[in-house]
Amino acid sequence: MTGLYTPYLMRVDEIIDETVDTRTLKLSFKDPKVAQSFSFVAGQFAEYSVFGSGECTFCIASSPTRKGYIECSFKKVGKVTSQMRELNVGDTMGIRGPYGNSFPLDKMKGKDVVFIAGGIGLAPVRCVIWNVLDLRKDFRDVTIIYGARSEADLVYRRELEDWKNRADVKLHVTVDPGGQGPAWQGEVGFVPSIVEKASPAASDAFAVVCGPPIMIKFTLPVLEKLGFAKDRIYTTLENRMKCGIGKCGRCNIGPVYVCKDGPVFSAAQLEKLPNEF
Amino acid sequence: MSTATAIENKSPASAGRFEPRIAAFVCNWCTYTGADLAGTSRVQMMPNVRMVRLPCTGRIDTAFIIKAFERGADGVIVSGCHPGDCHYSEGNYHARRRFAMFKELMNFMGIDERRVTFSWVSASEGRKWGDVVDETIERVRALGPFDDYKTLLEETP
Amino acid sequence: MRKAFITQENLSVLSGDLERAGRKVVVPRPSATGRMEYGAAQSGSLTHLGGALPARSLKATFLPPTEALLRWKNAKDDVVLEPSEPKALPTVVLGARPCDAAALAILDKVMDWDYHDDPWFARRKATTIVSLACDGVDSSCFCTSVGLSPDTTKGSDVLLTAVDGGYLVEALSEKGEALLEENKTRFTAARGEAQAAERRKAATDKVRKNLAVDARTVKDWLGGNFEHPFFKLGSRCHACGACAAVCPTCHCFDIVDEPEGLEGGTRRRNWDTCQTSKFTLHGSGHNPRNDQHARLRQRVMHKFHIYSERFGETLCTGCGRCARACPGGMDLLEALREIDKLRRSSRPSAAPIVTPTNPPISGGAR
Amino acid sequence: MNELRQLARKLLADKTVGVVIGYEEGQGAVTRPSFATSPEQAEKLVFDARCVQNLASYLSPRRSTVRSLGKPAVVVKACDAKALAGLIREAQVKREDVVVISVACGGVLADPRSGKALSEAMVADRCRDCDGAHTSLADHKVGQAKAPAFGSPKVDARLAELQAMTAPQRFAFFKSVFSECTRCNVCREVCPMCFCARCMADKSEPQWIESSPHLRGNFAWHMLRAMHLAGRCVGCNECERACPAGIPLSLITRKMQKVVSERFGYSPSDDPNVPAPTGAFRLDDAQEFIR
Repeated sequence: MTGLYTPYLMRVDEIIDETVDTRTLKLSFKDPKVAQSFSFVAGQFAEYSVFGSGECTFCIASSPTRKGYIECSFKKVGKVTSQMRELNVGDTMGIRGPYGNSFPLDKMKGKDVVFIAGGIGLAPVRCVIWNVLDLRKDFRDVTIIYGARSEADLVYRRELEDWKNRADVKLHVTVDPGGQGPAWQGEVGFVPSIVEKASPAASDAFAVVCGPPIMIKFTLPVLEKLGFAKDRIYTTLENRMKCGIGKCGRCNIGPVYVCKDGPVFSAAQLEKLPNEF
Repeated sequence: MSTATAIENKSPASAGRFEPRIAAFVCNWCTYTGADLAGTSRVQMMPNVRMVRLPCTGRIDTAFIIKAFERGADGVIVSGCHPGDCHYSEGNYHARRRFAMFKELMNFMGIDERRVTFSWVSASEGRKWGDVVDETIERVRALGPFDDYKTLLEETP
Repeated sequence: MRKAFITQENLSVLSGDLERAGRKVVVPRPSATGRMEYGAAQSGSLTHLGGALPARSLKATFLPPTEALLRWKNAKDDVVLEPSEPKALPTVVLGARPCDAAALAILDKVMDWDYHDDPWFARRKATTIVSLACDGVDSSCFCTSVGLSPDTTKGSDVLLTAVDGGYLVEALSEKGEALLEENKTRFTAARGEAQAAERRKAATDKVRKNLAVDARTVKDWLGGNFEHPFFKLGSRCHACGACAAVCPTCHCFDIVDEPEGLEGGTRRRNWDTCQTSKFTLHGSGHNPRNDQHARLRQRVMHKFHIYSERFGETLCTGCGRCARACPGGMDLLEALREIDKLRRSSRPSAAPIVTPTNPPISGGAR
Repeated sequence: MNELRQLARKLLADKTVGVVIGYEEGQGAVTRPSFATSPEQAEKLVFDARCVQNLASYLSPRRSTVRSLGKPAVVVKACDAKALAGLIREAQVKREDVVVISVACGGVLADPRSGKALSEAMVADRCRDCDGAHTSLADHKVGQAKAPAFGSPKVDARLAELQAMTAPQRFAFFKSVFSECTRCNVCREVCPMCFCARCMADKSEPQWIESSPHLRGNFAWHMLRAMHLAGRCVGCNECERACPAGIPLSLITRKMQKVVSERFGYSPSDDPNVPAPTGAFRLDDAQEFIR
C-alpha cells in the first residue's frame, strides 16, 4: 500500500468568497476516525488534492484549536486552484498531511505577539491568530497589522470585524495608497510604514510576518529597528513542492528542505539562506 | 476537456455486433451545418458519432485525434469546408497540409489510417455527411475495436 | 560470509533457475534500441555481464520512470481511492555495477527520511543484488573520488569478480548468503582469489588516474560559496536533464493526475529533473531558480553539499554517466577539479550556510 | 584554425560581437560548445570532425544565459546554418542580430567519443547527403569548401526496411523503442527548432500530452513532436545523438522530411526567405486522402 501518498478524503462543507479571486474552503474529514485523530500545529501545511487535477500545497488556515475541520484559502492561479474554484458544497477533495514544522507557540507564551500580514499572507497568520486567541490568557498583548492592495483585496473580513471589536486585540488594517474607498475608516499606507507607526513594543515580543516577498523585505528592517530580535521574527515560505515529505527534491533553498525544515523560519534563519525563495 | 467527455460514454451496444465509437471534429460553418441539415432532412444514419464543433478545420489540432484515441475512440472523422469555401478564407488550406502530414505519420507509426476519415462536407451536403458517417462506421466496425491503442497504458513495462 | 566460484555457463543456468523459481532476473542486456541497459533477462543464455557501464543506471528497477500511486473513482457525490500496490516482484539483479548498487544504499537514506517510501522499499526488500566488480572503467569514471571503488560492496548482496573460467563469488549480506545457499549446486569452491584481487586493484588504479580529488572534501567550500562566480556554468547547458535521466542517484520526481474520462483516473509519480525551469516555477509566475546557472548549481550542491550535510553521504557514485551523456559537453569531473582548486586556494569560509534543524513533529507523520 | 581564431579575436576586440559561439577542446577526446567573450578566449576555438553539436541551438530565445552574453557570432557548418535560417524564418532571431561564421566542414563523426578518425564507417549520417558548400548566410567564410564523398544516408535504408513492414509490425516496432523513453525531454531541449517559450507538452490546462512515460503518453509525445517539427527539422540529429535511451529519432524526423518534400516540395533550406511549408499552402495541394 502506498499509504504515504494517499490522501484523506474531505468533504467541502462551506465556500466563502474572500475577494474576487480568493476563496476559503471549509473541509471536514469523511472518515470520522480520521476526524478524531487528525491533529496539527499552527504553521504546518498540507497537500490538497482535487482528483483529476493534482495536488497543491497550502498552509492550513484554520486553527488547530478548532477540531473536526480544516480550512484553506487560495487564489486561483493554476490548474489545481482553478479546479478548486469549481468545487461545490458536498464535493470531495483530498488532503495529505500535516507536514512541516510550526510556529514556536510554546516560546511565545507569556509574551506579546505581533502579527503582520499582507494580502493572502493572512491565511497562515490567521491560523496562529486564532490559536493564540483561543488560548488568550496564555499570551500578553496581541497586535494585528494587516494590509492589502485595496479594500476589495482584504480577506477574512468577518474576522477582521471580530478582532476590531475585541478589547484584547489591537488591530490595524491598512490599504495601499489609492486602494481606499470613500467609506474607508482604516489606515492608508504600506504595511512596513504602518508597522513603524503602530510601533508595537519589542522588548518581550514575538512577530509573525507573512505576505508578498516585497512586503517581508521592507518589514523586517522596521521590526529590527523597533528592537525585535531576529530569532523572534517568524515567517513562512512557500516553495513549490510535490511530495511534501522531503523526497521529490523540489523545495531546496540551499541545504534547506522547505517541506521538512520549514515552512516556518525565523528571520535569523532566513538571513543565512541563499536567495532562492 | 471537451474532446474527452464527448466520447466518454459507453458505446451504443446492439445485439452482439461491435459498435465503434467515433469522434468527429467538424468546423462550425460547413460540416456542422451540413450535419444539422442531415438531421432536419431526416437522413438516416448510425448513432455512433460524438461530434465536437470547432470554428474551423484550421483549429483542429492533430492532438485532438490522438486524444480521441487515448480516450477510447475507435475511429475519428475530421471534416470542414471545401477548399475555397473557408469562412476564414484559408484555414482549411493550412489544415489540409497538417492532415496530409498526420495521415502519413499515422501510417508510418503503424496506426491504421482507415481509422481516420478526412472529408469536406458543405452546409448543403447533409446527404454526404450521412454517407461519410455510415462509411466510417462500417469501415471501423470491420477493423474492430482499436485495442492496439487502448492497451498501450497497461502494456507499459 | 561465504566465498565460492561459478562458471560462465552455470551463471547462465542460475539465471534460468531463478526465473523458474519465480524471480524476475535483471541483467545488463541490449535494450529495444540496441544499447546495453539493465532490463529483464531474455530467457535463454546470459552471454557476457561485464564491459562498459549500461547506458542508464539501475535506479529504474526501484524508482520506475512512471509509477501509479493511486487510482481514484468518481462515485455519486463521492470519490473512492484505491492506493496502488507497488509492483515489487521478487527480483535478482545479476551483474549490477558496484556504483549502481551503491547508489541504492545512498538513496535509501532520503527514501527513509522520517517518511518511509513504501514503493521504493517494497522493491528494495524484494530484490537481491549480485554485483560484478567493474571491468569497464573508462575516462569518465571517478568512483574512487566519492569513496567508492570499482569493487565496492556497498549496496550489494553478492559481489562477483570475473576470473579465468568464471567468477569469484562473495556473499556480502544475508540475502546474498541465502541466494548462494538456495542455489548451491551451481557453485563450487572459491578460486581465483589472487587474480580477482589483482584485477580489482588494476581497475581501481585506473579510476584513480581520472580524478585526483576527494569529492567529499568539497562540501564545506560549496556550503560557504553559494554565490561564487564559479557557478556561472549555464551557457553551454541545454537544460535538457540528460544528466539526471542517466544518473543513478538523481531521484527527483513529479506527481501528476491523469484522468481517464469522467469516471476516475490515476495519480502517478514520474521522473523529473531540477534542470528545467518548470521544476521550481510557482503558479504565480515567480521562479526561485530563474536561470540555468542557478539550476546547474543546484545539481552540484544537491550532490556534494546538501545531501552530505543532511545524510552524511555524497549523492554521487562517480559513475560518470552525466559526463558521457551531456550533449553540451559539461563534465562533472572537470567541475570537481575546479572546485577542489578553489577550495585549496581559499581560506575557510566566514559564514557557511547553516542548516536549521527542526525536530519532526510527531503528530504529522503517517 | 588560425583563420577562425583570428576572425573571432577581431570580432571580439572591435566589439562587433559580445560572444563567439564556437567549439573548444572538451574533457577527454571530445570537443564541446565554447563561448568566447574576450579576444584571449578566442584562442580556445577549434574546428574539426569532432564538432558535432549544432550551435544554432544556442541562439534560440529560450537560452537566456547565452543571450545575456551579448550579440553573438556563431560558428556554423552548412547543416547548422539551415537551423539558423529556420530561426530567422520564424522570427526567433533577427538576421542582423547574429554574425554568421561559416566553417568548411568535410563531415563530422557519428560518435566523437570513439576517438576514431573520420571515415565512411564513422561519419555522421547527416553528412552523407551534404554538398559541403559554405552557407549563403555566411558573413565570414573560414576554410575552402569541399564536398564530402560518403555513401547515401543509412537512415534511408532503415526507413525502407520499416516501410516494407506491415502496419502492425511498425506499430510493434515503435512500441518497443518508445518503451525505452522516459520523457526526459532531452530531444526537445537540444533541438534548435524547439524554440517555443512554453511547449505544448508542458501545458496542463488541458493536458494535451500526458507527461507520464507510459506508452500512451510516449506515442502522443513522439507523434506531436513529429508534427510540430515537420517542415522545421533540418536533420541535424542532435535529438538522437543526445537521447539517453538511444531512441532512433532520426527515423521519424527523416520520414517527416520526406513527406514534406514529396507533398509540398520543401527541403530544409538555409535561405530564411523560403517560406516554411507549414506556414504556407498551395491551392492545389494534393488531397487524395480527403473524402
